[in-house]
Amino acid sequence: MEKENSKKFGMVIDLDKCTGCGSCMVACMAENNIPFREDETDKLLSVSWMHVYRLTNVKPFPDTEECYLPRPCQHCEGHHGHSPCVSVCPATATDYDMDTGIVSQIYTRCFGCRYCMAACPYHVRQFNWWDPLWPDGMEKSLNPNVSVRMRGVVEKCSFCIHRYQLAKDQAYMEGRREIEEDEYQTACTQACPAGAITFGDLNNPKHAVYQMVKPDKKNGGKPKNPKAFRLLERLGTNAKVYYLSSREWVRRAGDNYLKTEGQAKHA
Amino acid sequence: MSTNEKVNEVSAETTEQDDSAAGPIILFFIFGLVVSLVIGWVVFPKILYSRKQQPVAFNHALHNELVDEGCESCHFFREDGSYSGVPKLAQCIDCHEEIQGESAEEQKFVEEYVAKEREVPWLVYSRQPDCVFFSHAAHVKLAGMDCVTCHGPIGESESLKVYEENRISGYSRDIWGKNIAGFKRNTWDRMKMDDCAECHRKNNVNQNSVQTHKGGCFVCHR
Amino acid sequence: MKIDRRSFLSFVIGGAAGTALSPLPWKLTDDIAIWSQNWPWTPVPQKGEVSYLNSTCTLCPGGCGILVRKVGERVVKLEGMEGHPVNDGGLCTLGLAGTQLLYGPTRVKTPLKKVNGAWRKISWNAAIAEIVEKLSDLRSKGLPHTVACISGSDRGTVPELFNRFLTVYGSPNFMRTSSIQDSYELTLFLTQGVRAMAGFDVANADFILSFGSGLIEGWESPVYMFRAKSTLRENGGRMDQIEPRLSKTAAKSDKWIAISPGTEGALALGLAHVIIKEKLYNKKFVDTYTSGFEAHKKLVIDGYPPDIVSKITGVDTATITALAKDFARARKPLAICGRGKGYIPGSLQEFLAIHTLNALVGNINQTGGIWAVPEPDYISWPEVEMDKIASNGLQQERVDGAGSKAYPYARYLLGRLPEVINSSQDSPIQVLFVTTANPMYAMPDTQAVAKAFEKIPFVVSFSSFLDETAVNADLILPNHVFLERYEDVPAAHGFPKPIIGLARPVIEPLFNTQHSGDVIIQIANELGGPIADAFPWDSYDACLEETLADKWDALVEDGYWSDEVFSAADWSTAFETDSAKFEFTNEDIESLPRYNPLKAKGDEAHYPLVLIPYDSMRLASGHIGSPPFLIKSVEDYILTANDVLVEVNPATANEYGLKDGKYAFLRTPKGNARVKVRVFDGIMPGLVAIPRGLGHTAFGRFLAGKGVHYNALIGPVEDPASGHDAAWGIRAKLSKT
Amino acid sequence: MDSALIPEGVKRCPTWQFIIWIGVVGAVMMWGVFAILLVYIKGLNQTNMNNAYGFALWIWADLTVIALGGGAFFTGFLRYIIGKDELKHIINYAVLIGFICYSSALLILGFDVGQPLRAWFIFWHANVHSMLTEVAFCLTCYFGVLCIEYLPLALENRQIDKVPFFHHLSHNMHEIMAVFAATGAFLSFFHQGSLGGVPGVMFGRPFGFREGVLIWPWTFFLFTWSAAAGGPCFTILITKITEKAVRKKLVKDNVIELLAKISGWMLVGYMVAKIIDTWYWAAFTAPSKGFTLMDFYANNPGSVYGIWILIAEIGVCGVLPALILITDKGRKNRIALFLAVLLAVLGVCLNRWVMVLQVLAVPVLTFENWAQYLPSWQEIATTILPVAYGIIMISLSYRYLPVFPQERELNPIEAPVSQTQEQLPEPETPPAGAEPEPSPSGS
Amino acid sequence: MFPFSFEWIWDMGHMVFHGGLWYALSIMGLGLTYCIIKAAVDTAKGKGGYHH
Repeated sequence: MEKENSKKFGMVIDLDKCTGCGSCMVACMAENNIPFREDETDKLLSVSWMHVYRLTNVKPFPDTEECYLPRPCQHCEGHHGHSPCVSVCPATATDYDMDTGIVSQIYTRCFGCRYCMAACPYHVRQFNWWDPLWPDGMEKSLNPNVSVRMRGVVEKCSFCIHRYQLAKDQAYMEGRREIEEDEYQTACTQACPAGAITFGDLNNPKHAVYQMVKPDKKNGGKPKNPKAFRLLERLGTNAKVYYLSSREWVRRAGDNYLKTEGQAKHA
Repeated sequence: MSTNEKVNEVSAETTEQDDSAAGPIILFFIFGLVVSLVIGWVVFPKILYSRKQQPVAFNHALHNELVDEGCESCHFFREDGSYSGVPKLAQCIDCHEEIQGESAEEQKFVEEYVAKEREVPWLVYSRQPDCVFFSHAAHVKLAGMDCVTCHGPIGESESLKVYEENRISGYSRDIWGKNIAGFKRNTWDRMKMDDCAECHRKNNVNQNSVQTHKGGCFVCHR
Repeated sequence: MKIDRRSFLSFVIGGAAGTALSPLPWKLTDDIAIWSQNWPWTPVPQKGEVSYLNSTCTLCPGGCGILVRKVGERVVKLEGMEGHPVNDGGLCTLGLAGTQLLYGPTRVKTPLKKVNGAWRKISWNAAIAEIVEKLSDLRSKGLPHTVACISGSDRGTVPELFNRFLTVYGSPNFMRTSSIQDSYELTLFLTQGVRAMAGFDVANADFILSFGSGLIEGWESPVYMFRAKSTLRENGGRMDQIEPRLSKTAAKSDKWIAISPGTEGALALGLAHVIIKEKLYNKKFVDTYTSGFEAHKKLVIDGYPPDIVSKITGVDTATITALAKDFARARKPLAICGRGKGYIPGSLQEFLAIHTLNALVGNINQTGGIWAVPEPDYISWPEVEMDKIASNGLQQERVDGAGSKAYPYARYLLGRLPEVINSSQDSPIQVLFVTTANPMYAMPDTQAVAKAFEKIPFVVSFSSFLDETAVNADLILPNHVFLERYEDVPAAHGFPKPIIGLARPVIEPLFNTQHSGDVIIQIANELGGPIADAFPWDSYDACLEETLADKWDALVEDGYWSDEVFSAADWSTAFETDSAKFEFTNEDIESLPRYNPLKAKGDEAHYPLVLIPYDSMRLASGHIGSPPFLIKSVEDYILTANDVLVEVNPATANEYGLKDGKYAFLRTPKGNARVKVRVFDGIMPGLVAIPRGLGHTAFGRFLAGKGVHYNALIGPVEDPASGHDAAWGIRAKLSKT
Repeated sequence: MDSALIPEGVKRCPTWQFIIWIGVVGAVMMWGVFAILLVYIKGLNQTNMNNAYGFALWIWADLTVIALGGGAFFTGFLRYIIGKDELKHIINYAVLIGFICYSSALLILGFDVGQPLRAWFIFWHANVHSMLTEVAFCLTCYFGVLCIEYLPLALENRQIDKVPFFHHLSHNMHEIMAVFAATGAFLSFFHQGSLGGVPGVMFGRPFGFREGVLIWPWTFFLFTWSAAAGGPCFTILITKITEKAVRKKLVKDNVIELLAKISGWMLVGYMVAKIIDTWYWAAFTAPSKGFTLMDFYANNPGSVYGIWILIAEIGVCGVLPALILITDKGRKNRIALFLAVLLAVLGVCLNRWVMVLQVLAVPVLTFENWAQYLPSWQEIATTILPVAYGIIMISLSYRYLPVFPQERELNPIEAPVSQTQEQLPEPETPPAGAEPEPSPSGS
Repeated sequence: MFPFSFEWIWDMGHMVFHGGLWYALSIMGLGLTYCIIKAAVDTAKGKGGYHH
């Protein structure tokens, strides 16, 4: 299915560096015209493409440890693009692109059945329960490169696909067909003050993301780097967001294990 | 008439219906059919679209003769690969700081807009909705297509046609196409998603979708 | 032919068939669907030419370079400037949400005057005329010293213009809002004899020992600290966090050492005890470049052995010993202090104790150490010529007592102001200017502050936003926001090198606002005489360009100017004390009260718990209120609906019958509030932690009314050594509702 | 007043009583309509659904009414394809119940989506790989079949039947009903199954996910099977309730018992399959994803999703009714029969509840918690609406159409069909308590 | 739904799925049409009542 020179954009998030500061979330909101309401404390009603989770080792004081885990759309490949959400959409409003590996979401096609939300184990898909409204004048800060979603549709992180589109335009203008690694970076990657997020083409051995996790193509994209893991790898989602952590309990929190299973199952 | 009588016989036994013949019934059917067809095909399109005049009657043909680089003289690419679209007043001012010729429209343009530094509220026939990402660079710079393929021979027009706006959707009629049934003859007659997809399919451009094996969504959407 | 039921039915059926065969139903269905895709109330952002402009963020003292993305004439996004020495492309939550401040609904759109408690629009000329009249009046009465100014900073051209104005007008009462800057300045002054800013070369250290500093909660220059922390980790460096609560910084450290709040100084002395006793200190530095070591040695050896320190701090002796050894043996160990974001100054003795650890390991003015960065000196305006009234006014003692006999070393003591005003019959301040500060929110004991401000007859706010102070002012002269104005950003707090940033207008001012610099120049001109003469510039912009002189072009070009080759002074020349050495102790220090952990206010019997605040990067806690995106990013275990969650240890929760997620009453000697409880393993028993940055009463519906304001629950605790507020908490009681 | 519309040879309650009854139920329905309008105008924020519970009460109601409406297709299948001729005495009612269930399901789907104005995209832009697409197509088509099946009954109304065209139409449709029933059975098999496929294919949700054959997870077959088993039980249940309400025997016992027997054996088969499925899922499928059975049932607040659900579904509402229904004694005992069909119906409801809501409630990411949900009044009102609508449809159909072919035989009227019928107070669907006087024609 | 819609492809999935769909729809459509025409003819012929 994959073509010769197709790309597979993916992300590596170093949880040792991530400080949970929330810059990725806010950068994403500002870049992608995420609406906001007076009360956004019910996170299950709030739209935020990037969400930072707090993980804990569940030990009492003073052995408590915490880790912060930013979670964009995992852009699952599943097997041959069969991500959990794509195949369930009845109206073909979401799709897997073999050239980029990005799971698209077309808001104007979506009619809000929410099957994809039910299918996604990462909760990356969020519904527009309300009309997105901006206080008078604030709509001036909207980014014209990202369409504003209407009430009643599902939305999710797009890996800032508009930046890819714009980068390609620039390349075409300069007579190039291909773009460089640094020409297409997501807003969260760019904003992260700790430099915890790396973005690039997982098919390209020259790209940093490839070098950081060394995805094993023969083994469903599993990382060869022992510090790397993906969320819920055992479900077969074949996600394109990798996490790095030097802490065993953090890596183990990335997936479900039976009590009988050993400590180093993820490797 | 014999069949009618039989009907009457039966109905006379079982119902209190008025007597009537099948002929008139069919006539009524045809009458209803014709009226609704006329409404649907002729009246409805007239009601559906509002007709708007462009603020200034622009003469593409005339301008085309005077510029060196064809369409791109005014509808140009920016350095970052984005496309400027309809020219802003700043561009027009380069030549029209003062009235050049004797056209009344030009005079109106200079007095109403240039002098008052007001942008001209052009109505754009090819305006696509917000969800569409259309890369002029990919089509013109990379694929080397000409403007006519999508926009038609607008460069040769001497005046701007009436802008017809769909009262419900707000789209220009040119998106759906002049033909209310949605048929088209030329590549530029319609600008719906299927028209983009058709050309992409023919040229095997970005046929990356896992679902449809056709164009990936994020090629044209955002 | 009769039209009966049947023929009508036939007509209808024919009509239905015809309609189905016409485009009408199908086109309508499609168009209605398209309408739903383009609902007119869903905004469509206007397209336009994209441009990027360099500028500097002024929302906090961090001094990050920003790249402003514009589409046509709209500001669409703020991004970090790549290659900028401070933030190199990264940006914090507040900076990223900056466009919401520009376009947000809390802007003050025109000068406002309070008439009978209600705001009235007023013209700029009228507003300035009113101020001029008041000022002339006071001056003619010989009371120029009753005019004061509270400013968020005392560096850079705008604060200097305010300061200059006060000076030539005749008032010594220019006040800077207090922060750990004050404490570090004092510390450096007392031990090294320099008036300098503390810079921290975190990136090149290999062991950061942080005494509660929120390195990733917004301490000093937030993005620089984030980056430095990542570099530290990349280089294999270690960081230990000493803090009563598992803050994000603690969580991201290699080791979290929980400590009884307020006893950090004692721990530092305890560490010094082990280091000295084990002779692990840097002999070369201590022997050659320091003085007072023996006295200091005696102090820590006698007074702070690990077992005693353990009792004071709650940290066990093994940890103390091991920590001291690890610290001393590290190649580039660096001890830092100033809790959370560092917005509260803290105890001077604590700062001294912790700073002397750096001296023991000789990591002063070294790579990976603490640097004394010279204060910016690019402003060299001609001396002011004062008339007699001004000279007399300046002879008066400062109203906050800074520099007086009682507080000889402090430059500004804004924290004392409310008490001074409240304890006098008539307010010693008649006119107060407030610029880039929001004291009515940011100062402890909100009620006392409000009472004091109430007593000041005329308060002028220069705020761009309707913040708490502006709401309670008599006149608002709205400044442009940072995206609409020029301003120099003279330094990045905590950054180890001199750097000047330039904030610049990327957009025409949206509203009828004016640059505060211009307003001051105009007021000065209207007042005439020597005051006008001191302000010879046509406009603020002209003043700025002239001031920055040779740096101007670089600033406009790059957005910043930095001294790349700067390195802190060599040990042999670095210390400007009497001994020309680093002084562990000296007469001045000896004259100060001895180290003694400052107690939290309140009596233990009534208030069995201790309330401490904490900072979060997702909550702006300075003079800017959190814009909607920031509040949106706040975790649901901090804020739920309008209720703030306070953290307590499970043991404490058990003891007082508190349940996770349930309401409770929080009482302190200063106030009380209804809160929700979050049972949290990451906090010491006996404590209650509450986030800073909530409980706003101003800043509009996206912020006001959310959560509880920490400053309403606490009062200042005066540090006997410096006069600054050193409160780190207050005694509290938490009970079921 | 409306005596001309009432079928010959049967007695019905007086018009005023009927109008009051319809008025009361209609008021409940209007409450639901009001809630629907709110949802349409203001959006789905009127519900308590959230990003964790994208599917909630409505989808449960949807799956449930479709499963329970399964009586229509399965009875039709038995009657027309298998040739169980006795069932012609209950097929009308089964079709009516099916019609109500499916129209309700479509209505619910109509307001459950976020963008009702473009809900037709599901057809136009169909993604054939989606179970929901399959559901939508088959559901709509099968609803068409049900309309076709219900139409002849409606045309048999005394007055409509007088029109020769309608009379002939009704007759001709009856003639080829087997073709429609077969199509209906085919469609039903697929959409019941596809509804089962909805959770079954969600490989990101280990609680719902099942392995299977080709594109179909086991839940596909289990749903079809349970609908075939539970649907007729629902038909029996509603028939029994209707008989109680009108205090008349409407269907002969042998018909009911035949249907009950078949349901019983279907239920036995379903239970065997369900137990094997549950075992395989607990022993192999879930552990391969890192879950044990109790991970799905333990540690949730208030044990809302405790292991009791599984016990209730399989034991109390599965095996027990199956055992009652396959024994002669059980079927003959009126109380046991009633209890058995009621339990079987509850079992189906519970199964659908679990397969919609618990799938979403179980935390999959290790650092998430059980999601909780309580429906808003708007959701409850709109979910009650189909019940009210169903009662109205049954009341109208019962009053004006010859729904029960055996009614005349079982409830002979002495007096000739004339004015007297109108004067006699005749009980209608309202519960017994609402009856002004005992029915003279109870069996 | 139709071969001219964007999502349509001539593959197994579509042929089976839409094959089934159109098959069912045609049976329903044809059956209904048959009934209506036959009823019209019967009415015209004036057939008497049936009893079922």
